Amino acid sequence: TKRIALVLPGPITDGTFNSAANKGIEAAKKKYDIDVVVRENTDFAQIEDVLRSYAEDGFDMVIGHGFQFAEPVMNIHADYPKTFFVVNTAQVAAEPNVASFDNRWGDAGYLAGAVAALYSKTGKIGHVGAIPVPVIEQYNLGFERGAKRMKPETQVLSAYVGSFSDIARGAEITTSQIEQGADVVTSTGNENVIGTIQAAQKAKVLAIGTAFDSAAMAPETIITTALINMDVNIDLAVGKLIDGTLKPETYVLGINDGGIGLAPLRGFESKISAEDKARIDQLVKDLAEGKITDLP
Amino acid sequence: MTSDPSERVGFVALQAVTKRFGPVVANRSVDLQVGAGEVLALVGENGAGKSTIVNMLSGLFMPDEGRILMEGQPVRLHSPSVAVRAGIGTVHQHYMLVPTLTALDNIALQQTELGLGRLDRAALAARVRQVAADLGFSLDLDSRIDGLDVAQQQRIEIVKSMMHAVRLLILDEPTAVLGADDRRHLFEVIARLKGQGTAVILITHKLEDVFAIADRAVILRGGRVVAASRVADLTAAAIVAHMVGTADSGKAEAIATGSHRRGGAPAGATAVCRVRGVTLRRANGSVAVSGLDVDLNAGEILALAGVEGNGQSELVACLAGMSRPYGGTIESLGERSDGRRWGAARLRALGLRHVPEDRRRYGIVGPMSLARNYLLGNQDRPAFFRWGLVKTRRLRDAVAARLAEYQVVAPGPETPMQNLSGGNQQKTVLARELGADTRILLAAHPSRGLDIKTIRFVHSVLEEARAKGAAILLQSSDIDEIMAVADRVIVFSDGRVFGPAACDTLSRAQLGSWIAGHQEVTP
Amino acid sequence: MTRLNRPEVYGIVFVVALVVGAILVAGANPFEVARAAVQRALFTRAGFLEALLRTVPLTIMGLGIALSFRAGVFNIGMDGQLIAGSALAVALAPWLPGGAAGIALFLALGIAGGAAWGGIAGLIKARLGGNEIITTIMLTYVATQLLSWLVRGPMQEKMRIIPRSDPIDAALRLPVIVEGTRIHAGFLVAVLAVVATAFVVRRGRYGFKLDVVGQNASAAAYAGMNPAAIAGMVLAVSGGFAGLAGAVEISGVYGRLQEGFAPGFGISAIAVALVVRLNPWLVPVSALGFSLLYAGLGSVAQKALVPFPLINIIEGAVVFLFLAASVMPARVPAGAKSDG
Amino acid sequence: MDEILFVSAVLAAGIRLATPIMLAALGETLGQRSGVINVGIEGIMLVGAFVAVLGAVETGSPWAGLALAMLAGAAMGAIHAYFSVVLKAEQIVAGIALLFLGIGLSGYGYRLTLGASGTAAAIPGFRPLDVLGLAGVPGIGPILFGQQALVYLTFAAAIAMAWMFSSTRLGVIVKAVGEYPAAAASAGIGVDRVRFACVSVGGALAGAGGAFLSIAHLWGFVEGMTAGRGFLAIACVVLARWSPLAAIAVALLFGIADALQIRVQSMMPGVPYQFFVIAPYLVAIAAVGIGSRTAMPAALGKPFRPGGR
Ligand SMILES: Nc1ncnc2c1ncn2[C@@H]1O[C@H](COP(=O)(O)OP(=O)(O)OP(=O)(O)O)[C@@H](O)[C@H]1O
Ligand SMILES: Nc1ncnc2c1ncn2[C@@H]1O[C@H](COP(=O)(O)OP(=O)(O)OP(=O)(O)O)[C@@H](O)[C@H]1O
Ligand SMILES: [Mg+2]
Ligand SMILES: [Mg+2]
Repeated sequence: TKRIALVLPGPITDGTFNSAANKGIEAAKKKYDIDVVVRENTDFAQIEDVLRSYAEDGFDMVIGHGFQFAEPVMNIHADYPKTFFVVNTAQVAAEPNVASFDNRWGDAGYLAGAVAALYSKTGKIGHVGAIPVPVIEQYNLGFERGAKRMKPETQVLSAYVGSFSDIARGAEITTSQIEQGADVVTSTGNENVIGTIQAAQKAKVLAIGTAFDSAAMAPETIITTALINMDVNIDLAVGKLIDGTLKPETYVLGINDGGIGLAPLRGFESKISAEDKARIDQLVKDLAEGKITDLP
Repeated sequence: MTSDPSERVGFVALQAVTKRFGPVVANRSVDLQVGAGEVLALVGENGAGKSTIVNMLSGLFMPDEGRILMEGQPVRLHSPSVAVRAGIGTVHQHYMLVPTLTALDNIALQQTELGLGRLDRAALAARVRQVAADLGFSLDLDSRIDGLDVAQQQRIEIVKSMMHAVRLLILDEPTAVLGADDRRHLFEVIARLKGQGTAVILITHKLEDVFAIADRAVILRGGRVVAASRVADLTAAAIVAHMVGTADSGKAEAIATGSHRRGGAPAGATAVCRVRGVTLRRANGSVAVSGLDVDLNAGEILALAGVEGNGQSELVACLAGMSRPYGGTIESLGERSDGRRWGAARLRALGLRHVPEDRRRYGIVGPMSLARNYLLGNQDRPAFFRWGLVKTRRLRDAVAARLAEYQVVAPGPETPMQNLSGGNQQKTVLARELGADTRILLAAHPSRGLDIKTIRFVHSVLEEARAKGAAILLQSSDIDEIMAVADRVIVFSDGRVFGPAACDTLSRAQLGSWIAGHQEVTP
Repeated sequence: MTRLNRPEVYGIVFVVALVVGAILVAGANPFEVARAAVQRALFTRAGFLEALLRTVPLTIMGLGIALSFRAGVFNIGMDGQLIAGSALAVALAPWLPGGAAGIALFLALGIAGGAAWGGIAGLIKARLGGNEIITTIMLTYVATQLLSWLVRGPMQEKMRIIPRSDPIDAALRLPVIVEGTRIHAGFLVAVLAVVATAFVVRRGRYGFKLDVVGQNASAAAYAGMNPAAIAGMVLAVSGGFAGLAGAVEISGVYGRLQEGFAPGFGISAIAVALVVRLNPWLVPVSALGFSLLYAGLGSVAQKALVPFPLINIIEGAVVFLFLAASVMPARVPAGAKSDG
Repeated sequence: MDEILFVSAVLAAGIRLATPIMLAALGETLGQRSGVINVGIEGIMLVGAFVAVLGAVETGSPWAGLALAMLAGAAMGAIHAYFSVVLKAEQIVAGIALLFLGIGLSGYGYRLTLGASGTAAAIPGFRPLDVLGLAGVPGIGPILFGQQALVYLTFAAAIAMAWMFSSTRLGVIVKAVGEYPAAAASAGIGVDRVRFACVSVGGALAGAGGAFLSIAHLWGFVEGMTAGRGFLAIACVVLARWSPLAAIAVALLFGIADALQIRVQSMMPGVPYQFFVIAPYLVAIAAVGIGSRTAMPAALGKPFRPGGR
């Protein structure tokens, strides 16, 4: 039995970032013979102590979920050679026991932007980020490029909440983008994402989910979701640990690894022309084949 | 209580009441009673336990031992509302009025029968005016309390306590803050109440109050009743003898009458403080005094008299460096009021001392020890500090010596100031401010709240300071005190200034009419 | 007094029942939870060292709170002052010499930055009478956002990937003083700060002035002090303590500027100082107590013995228990004593 | 964009953003006027937000959710009152403890109930009203006629509280208790009882503030969703100098400044967004600077001990 600790910066109920990691570990629990502990709401100041205490407790693998875990892991990993440290959504690696997993957030944003541009009637689309952490900035960039690829004249609005959890302000920022003419919106972060979806729902405009397939939350509103399968990272990391193939390197998961993806357009296929629908399918294919050159 | 000659059955009675505060026994097996239509004076030295009795009767404290009877029935006055409902009205010396509310709202506070809902202020005001008229008062009900002078506040307190059928009215040192007119007026009210069958307990340090209005007197010493007698059977000397516990009737006589020594105002006196064309404004912006010219001379006591609220407080605060005059200039100890360095700290460094009018507000820090209170105003004096740190032992020794000199009743320099009785707090302030190196002393009501023996002592200290060349400004509303110790007097009355005049040449009647605002003696 | 119907007892019973009930609902064993917390905090080296490490900033900040609260000035914004001090120190770090002098200057810059940030509120209070509760809360929000900008803008590391600054020079790092731990020389800084503050508060002229202003501002004016200036100044002083704590954390622990490295310390510091009634000698004890609490709760979280929010409940409950315990000795038979 | 529509949108959004702060600030005003500071209203708001959602889902009625949220808020207020009024413990520390307790209780409660299922339950939340059918009028329609019922109730509550302070004996009592409790006590008023009641009712209002967030402005609960609004409410109370109507105005100012920065932010993508986020806070600091000395209740934060002065 391997013992695995998953260290999260937020609560597992946030509906996005942290929930995703929790979902991944739950999935892994069912597949493998592992003992799992999930530590929530880890403040920056506590990270190092938390990592150390799991390592000292003899955990086989400690997963830090978020780029902020990278540095503390690098600081301490040498002291605990028996523990494998994995940083999720970051790109660091070190011999012998640090690996990282990341998703191609930019690609996800690219897909979202492309879809949004095609569904927009006003030619204006919006992205509401929580705080510009690296992955969110990547997504933001991809969103703009993807949109321009489909319709170069598309106007992309972008704004930040200043908080991962301020759902009310997230909703208001979204509302303001809608007032400015945006008719397809998306957002990244934690709880604030829920605010965006609700605002879109109330204003009866369209939204694109991120990370989780969130169609069920607002089936009339959510066209599709730019999937960022952070749960896959975790599942993968655990699997590699169990079969001994985990190496101290960075795994960046794109569409072909199931790291990102585009959820089905449930019920929304009919809202665009067959031609546009085909462009989306083609885009996904191009992405998988590595034919797109302006990815962030 | 066998020494009580009164045959009346007490309306309210304390039986063998003892109250302790930790090691301090504030009241020790006290027996006393007061009958309907009777005025009982409660006298005793500072810390004798008078206020403690008041507090028990008004429901603030419960006795530790003994019991309180009303009409012969034991009662438990465990909260102020119970006392109010029982018909006991109290005018505490420190008025229980909310400064930021209007007079009317302060009265409404106590009117439980009005419920919690909409306050019909017009109806209440009519009722209040009725009560006030019965007492012979006219009141300003719509002003905030913090804009009223003490006499007005006292009237509001009395009216407030009379809004319900009051059968016992307690007044704790009501005359300490009143001028002569207001005092006379208060006594008329008490007489009227007495005529209506109200029992009254009056606490006072002024023996003339006892003789003017009381039927009986109970004298406390060290928490015990040492005498209870009809006033008609007492003399001032006898009261003092009981109070201070001396058998020496000559000494008691001396304390009771005081001695008149005047020695200041040497010819060609040097002015240490010159006030020129000074205009003063009250906190609310109105002009209190304008164009004042006066000198404070070394070796002289200048009395500042007048009904409260005529600018005396503003002048003292200004002379103390706590503010600058609105117009004109002051030159004091070489500093000018329009100079950059003008301020309390600088003047204190130059030898100014100040006994403040409102002791609780300015003079003390209640929770701090007596020793630290002694540092107040002395915080920049090198004597008590080394490298910014207090020389603790030196301070403690100095304070212990001063407290002994002033006979402050306190366990020691580490006692919190707020544990002292009011009079002893005042003594502590005096001990602090009346130092040897004083060049100007601003003494605002220095004897307020003090027992008669201590007042004599304070007067002698003032005279000593004068002899050493201090210039003393004595703010007082007590004509006797002024006549007893001051060399010159200046009177503020309704924006006008009378004097300064030498006390030798001034009659009491003339002084009284100045205070009342008349130039000439009214026949 | 050993009567059991005292109100404190009801309070304690209520709080304990709440927590135990919540733990039982979660299907966990309250004793196991308690054991996990106590064991890690008190009986494991790592747990105790972790607590000790956190004690350093909490002590320094608690002292700053003690000073300002003694003067009746409610500095709620230490978190912002800490950020300002840290940011200033890190921003100017490249120009500092190495070695002891450099470290001293680094810490001094932390103090200066914190003092300046607190001083804004101080100036508004002294000059305009503006209430410090508002200004310090607001300035904290402002500092937080400015930090967010700094680590993504002008002060971001050279790679420009992660929102944080480049590390400060190794020569500016506080040395570890206990081999094999992370206990660094900031510990000595804290000890020094305690001694100095305690002397100032208990015996110093400045401490006396603060007390007078806090307990009776009118008396302070009467005595020749300038209460407004003193109140304004103490905001800068306590801001300096916050800045010092920030600089010590960076120089001693993190080595660079980033977001969220002292989460909620400003609020914790208030509790730390108030629980011991603003007595500087006891501030480190209280800070250690709170740090042990965090370490213990951290262990409960680490073991995931209960759902996470339950840990917040326990945290609140323990603070309530501290409080109930702190009022117990103060309560004596009614009327026997006033506030003294 | 058309200026009128822009202004109208900003104002409407400002009101939405301000309402939870207004409610919490009203509650805090009541408590502070009686002499008790409660820095834990953030925790109360969270509990209110959670209970409102739970109540609405369980009963199917947002009004029931609101009522339950207010009840829960009152209970939280009572805990604070017990420690700070009855036990006379440090009010600020008790508030901090209450904050943690509220964060924990709301999060834990959520996980035990609605959060357990993992999927969002359908929440019967409040919808904006259409008063007199005028909500659609361009410009003023959305502001005056198209708000949530709770918004109108909030203004009504503020007016009622202002009336209570100015015109009722209850108001006189509360002010006296916060200003000079010894005087109130000697007038026969149970100081501690009044304070207990004010803090509890204040808690109920803060609970309603939380409910607005979770069942009116948004539909749903997430942990920590108040995001510092409780602390803003405290700042509003102080800035408004303890007047309920001014507290409403100040909270509104905050909300409008926030709504404005949100909009300007996406218009000026070149400027770092943080500079916009701080705008409302800078407004508040400037307002403090302009506003002069405070009118703080003299006994604020000081426990009342009868007999001691
Ligand atoms: N609440 C209290 N706690 C402790 N000691 C007290 C308290 N109230 C009074 N005392 C002490 O009891 C004694 C009597 O005080 P009391 O206030 O009754 O004196 P008093 O006769 O009113 O004096 P004064 O003329 O100075 O006002 C004093 O020694 C005082 O210090
Ligand atoms: N040791 C003490 N601890 C707490 N409170 C005390 C102590 N001693 C006195 N007090 C309180 O302070 C009051 C001071 O009594 P004081 O005699 O000053 O009242 P007063 O006669 O109305 O005022 P004053 O004579 O000062 O003008 C006491 O009545 C008591 O309530
Ligand atoms: Mg007395
Ligand atoms: Mg007295």
